[in-house]
Amino acid sequence: MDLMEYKAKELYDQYTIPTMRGIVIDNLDDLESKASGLTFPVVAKAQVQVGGRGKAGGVKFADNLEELKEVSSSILGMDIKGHIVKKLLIVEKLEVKQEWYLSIILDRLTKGPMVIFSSIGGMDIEETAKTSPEKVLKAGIDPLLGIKEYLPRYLLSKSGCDMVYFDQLYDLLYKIYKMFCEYDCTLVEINPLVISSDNKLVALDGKVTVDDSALTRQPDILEFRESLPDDELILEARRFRFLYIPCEPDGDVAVMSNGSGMIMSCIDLISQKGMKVGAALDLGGGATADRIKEAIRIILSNTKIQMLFINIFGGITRCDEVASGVKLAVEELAENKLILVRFEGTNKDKGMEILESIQGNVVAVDGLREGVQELDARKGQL
Amino acid sequence: MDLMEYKAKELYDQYTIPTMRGIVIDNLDDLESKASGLTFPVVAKAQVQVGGRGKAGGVKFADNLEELKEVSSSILGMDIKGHIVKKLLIVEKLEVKQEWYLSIILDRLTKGPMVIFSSIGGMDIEETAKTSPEKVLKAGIDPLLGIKEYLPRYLLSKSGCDMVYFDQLYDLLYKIYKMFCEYDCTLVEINPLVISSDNKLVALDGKVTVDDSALTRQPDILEFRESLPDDELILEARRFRFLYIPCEPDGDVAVMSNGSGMIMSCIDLISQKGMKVGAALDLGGGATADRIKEAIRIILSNTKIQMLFINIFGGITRCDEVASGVKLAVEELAENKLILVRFEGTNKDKGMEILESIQGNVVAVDGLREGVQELDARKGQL
Amino acid sequence: MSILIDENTRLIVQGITGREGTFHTEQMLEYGTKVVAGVTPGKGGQEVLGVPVFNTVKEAVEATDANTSVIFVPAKFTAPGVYEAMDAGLKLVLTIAEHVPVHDMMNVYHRAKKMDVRVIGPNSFGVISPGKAKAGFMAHRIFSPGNVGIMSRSATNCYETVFMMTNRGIGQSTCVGNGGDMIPGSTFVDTLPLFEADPETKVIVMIGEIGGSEEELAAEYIKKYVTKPVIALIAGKNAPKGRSMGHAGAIVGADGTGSAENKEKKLKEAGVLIADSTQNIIEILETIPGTK
Amino acid sequence: MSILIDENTRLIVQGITGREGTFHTEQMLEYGTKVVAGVTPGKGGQEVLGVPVFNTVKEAVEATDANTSVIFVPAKFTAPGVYEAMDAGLKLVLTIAEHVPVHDMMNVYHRAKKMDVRVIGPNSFGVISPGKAKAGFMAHRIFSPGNVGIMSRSATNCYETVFMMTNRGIGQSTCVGNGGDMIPGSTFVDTLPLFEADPETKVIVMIGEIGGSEEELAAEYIKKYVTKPVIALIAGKNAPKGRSMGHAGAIVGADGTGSAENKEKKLKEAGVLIADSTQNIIEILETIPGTK
Repeated sequence: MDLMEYKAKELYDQYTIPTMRGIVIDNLDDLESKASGLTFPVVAKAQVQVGGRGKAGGVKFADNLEELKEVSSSILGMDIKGHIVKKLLIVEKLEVKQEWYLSIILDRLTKGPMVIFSSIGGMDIEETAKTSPEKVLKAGIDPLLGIKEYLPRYLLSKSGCDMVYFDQLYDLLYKIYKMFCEYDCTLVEINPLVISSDNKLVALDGKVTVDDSALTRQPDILEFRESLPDDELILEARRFRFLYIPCEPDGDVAVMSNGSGMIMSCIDLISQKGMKVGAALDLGGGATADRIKEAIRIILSNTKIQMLFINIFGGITRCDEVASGVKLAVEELAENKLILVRFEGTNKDKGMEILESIQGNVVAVDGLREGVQELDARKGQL
Repeated sequence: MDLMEYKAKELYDQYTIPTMRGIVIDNLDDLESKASGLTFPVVAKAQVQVGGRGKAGGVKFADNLEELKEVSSSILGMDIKGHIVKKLLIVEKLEVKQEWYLSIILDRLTKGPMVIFSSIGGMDIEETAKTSPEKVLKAGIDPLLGIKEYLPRYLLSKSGCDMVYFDQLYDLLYKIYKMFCEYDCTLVEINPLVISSDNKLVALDGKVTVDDSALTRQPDILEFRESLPDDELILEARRFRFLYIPCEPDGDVAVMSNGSGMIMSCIDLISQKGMKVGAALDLGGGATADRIKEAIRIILSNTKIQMLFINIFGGITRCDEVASGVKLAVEELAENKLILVRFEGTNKDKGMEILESIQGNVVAVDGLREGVQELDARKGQL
Repeated sequence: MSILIDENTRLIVQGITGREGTFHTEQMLEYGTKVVAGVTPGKGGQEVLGVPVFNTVKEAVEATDANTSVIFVPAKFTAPGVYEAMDAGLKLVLTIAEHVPVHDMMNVYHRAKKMDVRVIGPNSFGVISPGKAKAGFMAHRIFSPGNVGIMSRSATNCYETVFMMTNRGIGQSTCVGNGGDMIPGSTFVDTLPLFEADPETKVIVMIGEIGGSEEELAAEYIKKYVTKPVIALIAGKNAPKGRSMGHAGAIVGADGTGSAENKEKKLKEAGVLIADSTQNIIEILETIPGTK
Repeated sequence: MSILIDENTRLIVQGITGREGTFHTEQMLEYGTKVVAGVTPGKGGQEVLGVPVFNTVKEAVEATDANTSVIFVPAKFTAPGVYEAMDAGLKLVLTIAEHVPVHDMMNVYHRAKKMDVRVIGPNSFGVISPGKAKAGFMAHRIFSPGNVGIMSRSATNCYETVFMMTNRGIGQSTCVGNGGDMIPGSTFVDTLPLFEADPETKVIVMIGEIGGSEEELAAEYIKKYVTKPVIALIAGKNAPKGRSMGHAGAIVGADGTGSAENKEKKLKEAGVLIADSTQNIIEILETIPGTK
């Protein structure tokens, strides 16, 4: 999961990575007291989990408290691409001599951490890689070895930067790599990494991504995630250990299955027919009747959805359980949306019997492609 | 270098490895005040760098202060195999349920740390390995991985020990391995590792060997070494960065060379002829006249030595420097011991000229085997 | 023959006394797999379904000459379990758990490569050589012996494919679950040489998906070294961009890396037959003579 | 041919701007060795004897296609230097320094094995293939081209042997200084396969000494795989027991492990010809037809 800038800054501070002094506010009442320790000018930055906040007016400067109040009130509550600004990070402005780029990513190709460094910072690194590929240095880190001092030396020397920054860069790399490992990060990015007028390296912005699978051992990141405004259905699904995936905003077909590979296959086949999938739900393991019922309830509470394709395949899945779940859902919800069910597994015949007994818009199909053909045949009929 | 037990105990205490409470004294005046915190009975152990102190009367028990004074005065100053007891370690006596053996060695075969564990402790592990090989467990540690919890589990389980000690053994292994790495040890041995009557693992004796090459980064061990009574000639040689090696106590031939391989070859050839080498000196690199002179002075101050074989071989050694060094030594020392010189290198002719000019018992030989033959021919002539 | 596991496999189940471990041990035994030992710390000396349980993998190996381990423990104990198995000298270790932290697998991956150990998974159903042995939790009834080798990032897509194959009389030499994680212990390029060398395997089916570069690397390898026909499916063409599809590995970068288009392009260039659905895999298989 | 280094060696000198580094670079260049780059942090951009100096090994490799490195830095910087060379992709790294802490070499050894890097030394004179190239500090004038391969734990015993060989008209294919430390990067068993495979090498001379088990392991290997005649000398038969002979590796345990007797016994059983002195090596060499 991606951390917001203010949370990344919190981690940087924890690892004594040099950043600008700053405060976080979520309402204007706090502003004056919290800002009392800051030296103006400052910059106020909207905290949202979406890019392009600058262009949207979410980043503004202030030379004094009055101006700060003004810009803060204009940014807090602002809607940036559908994300409401609930938090504002206010940091002291810095006299900048030069902007670099520095990140550590978990590289899928080498299957290890990789440092990316550029003496051109402040812009999209992908852009720099296209326009000036020789300016983007990449160097793998062997996780069994960690950061050795020849790494920062190589980065500075190869990119023609002044070796005078060696100690600072080594220290910085050491710290962000430590954080990368200890916080189960897949990305720690400092862009720009700036040189201040007094020749100090300072992290002026921070982007951190933490591995979702590791959140159980990262309690403070888990807490941060809980605090985030997220799609209500995602949260609701998470409570049942389902994965709810929003797809096309105007899609009217939903897919439910017990494995992400199968979900992708379903979406592909449905899309091939020109239909649009609006949401998908991965049940994970343990498809009991109760869980099936809850899953159907959650996905159908997306009002755009008109047709639901349930596709469950697994040698140890009991089809009668699945069918009973569908029956429970249809009876409780009393909605007339179309539910197509395809399953393979133990007790398939018994499951089919149960499906046939349901009073509602439920259709049993045999096979994945057959199911999609049926969806295609029925689209627009509701 | 081998640490004495009291120094090993100091390290154990530093790593919170459980040991018995104790004190170290080097004179009887301190005894009463230092012993005031101890609970009797106690055991007093002579601190010497030689085995077999128990049989020699260097380990004694005391039930009260009076007895302690008595045994302390009998042990301090005692001569154990030529080693005078200068320090006494006094520790509280422990009610022992069982004795185990535990060590980490740097194993030359696997070229990594190896744990040795036995449920039979308190005796020579080599002996146990002979009599009950199945009771001695060995398990390598990959230095890139360190101690994992399956290691102590394996040791206990495989040797049929009670798993109730798992946590304590894991903790202990973790600590001694940390010490092994941080103190550049080639051996950390706890024998016996005992189980007290209240089921605690306690290190009752400690043997630690530290890599000589690492002493420059182990200042406290270096300081300990400086404090040791050692052969005067070894210390004197060390000041000039020479290595002085005492060999046969009654040997009358000395060998000096600029490499340990060559020294071993010389000793082998001389021994083949039935002569006995009393000492050897490795000059290391940089054979200047001054250093050669000092080396000759040091080795000839061993009064048993009657003949010195100087054998210097190296393409970049200047033979005239070597010869000048010999000349200086002979003139200054004015001893009439035989000095045989063999060298190969630059300016050999010039060197030979200088050797010929020396007024003294100096003979030049051409070749290693020739030198040894010459020694053989002249033995008993002095 | 077959690859990775067969009648000579002597399997350890790490976590054998757990609910999942016991259940699947029963399944594996029923299938004829030689499960020779189980490992659960603190349960050494017990038996599960007649299989002796040890406190450590090393003891299990010493006592039973086991050569393979399958790890049925929760995600957070998976990496320590793999380390223990590797350190006990095993050269094939299968991991099953979902949601193993990617840093754990990164460290396991690098260590395994350097110790010459093959790790399969995590987030994998395991490996099955139909009619010979299975190590994992796959529903073995749908599999049948034959000459098609399958390797898959997705369990469900593999099941679906195998189900249809078996229904049409086409069997499998070995099915390998590479798993859906971002850093799997083994990827297609690790498995391809085995299938290429296996005389029993005539056709190779590769079930990939969006995200990562495993299919691109496989394409390069196939171009150079693989002489057998290869059929590939890339799932997730229409998955929403930038969103993880549950498989941590199935995510397309903002810059388009890991897209199905690129993968299919590279595979086509390597002479691989592209299937557009699991059913299409079977249709293509039926056009290849000698497939059975 | 020859082993490890030859006219195709493109050598980096780590620590080239130091006193030793510069002196021996001059010697190596004079011998005809292709020293293509030097590395000294902070001295990048300079030149030493016409050789370009870089700040890091990686830059040196990128700029010059170097394939080997020899490290002339003090003991405490030796391990970091090896790590840097390995990480820059070099597969042959020679270390010279004496008194490198044994824990440093232990870590280097394990890492190098796992990265498939050959480390020679420390406490070694390096490697020379007479007439082709030298990497190290050996006095090259005493060497001469020929067909005897030498590997030695001791520099001085090797020099003495080579000196006498050259005087008697017997040359060397390659001489490898394994070094006298307790944990050398490469041991006899690592070098034996290369000599066995080298068509130019007709006879192998192994100069061992007391301590450790390298000679015993070599004996096992020779018995199984080596067809060429091997002559061995074990120095230190009469060295005082339990005392380090300067070579940290040359020490006999209290239990007799590492004794010359055991080594000679094992080597004899493997068909190795035992020399009792350096001069005896030459005497034996002269009995082997075709030695030159």
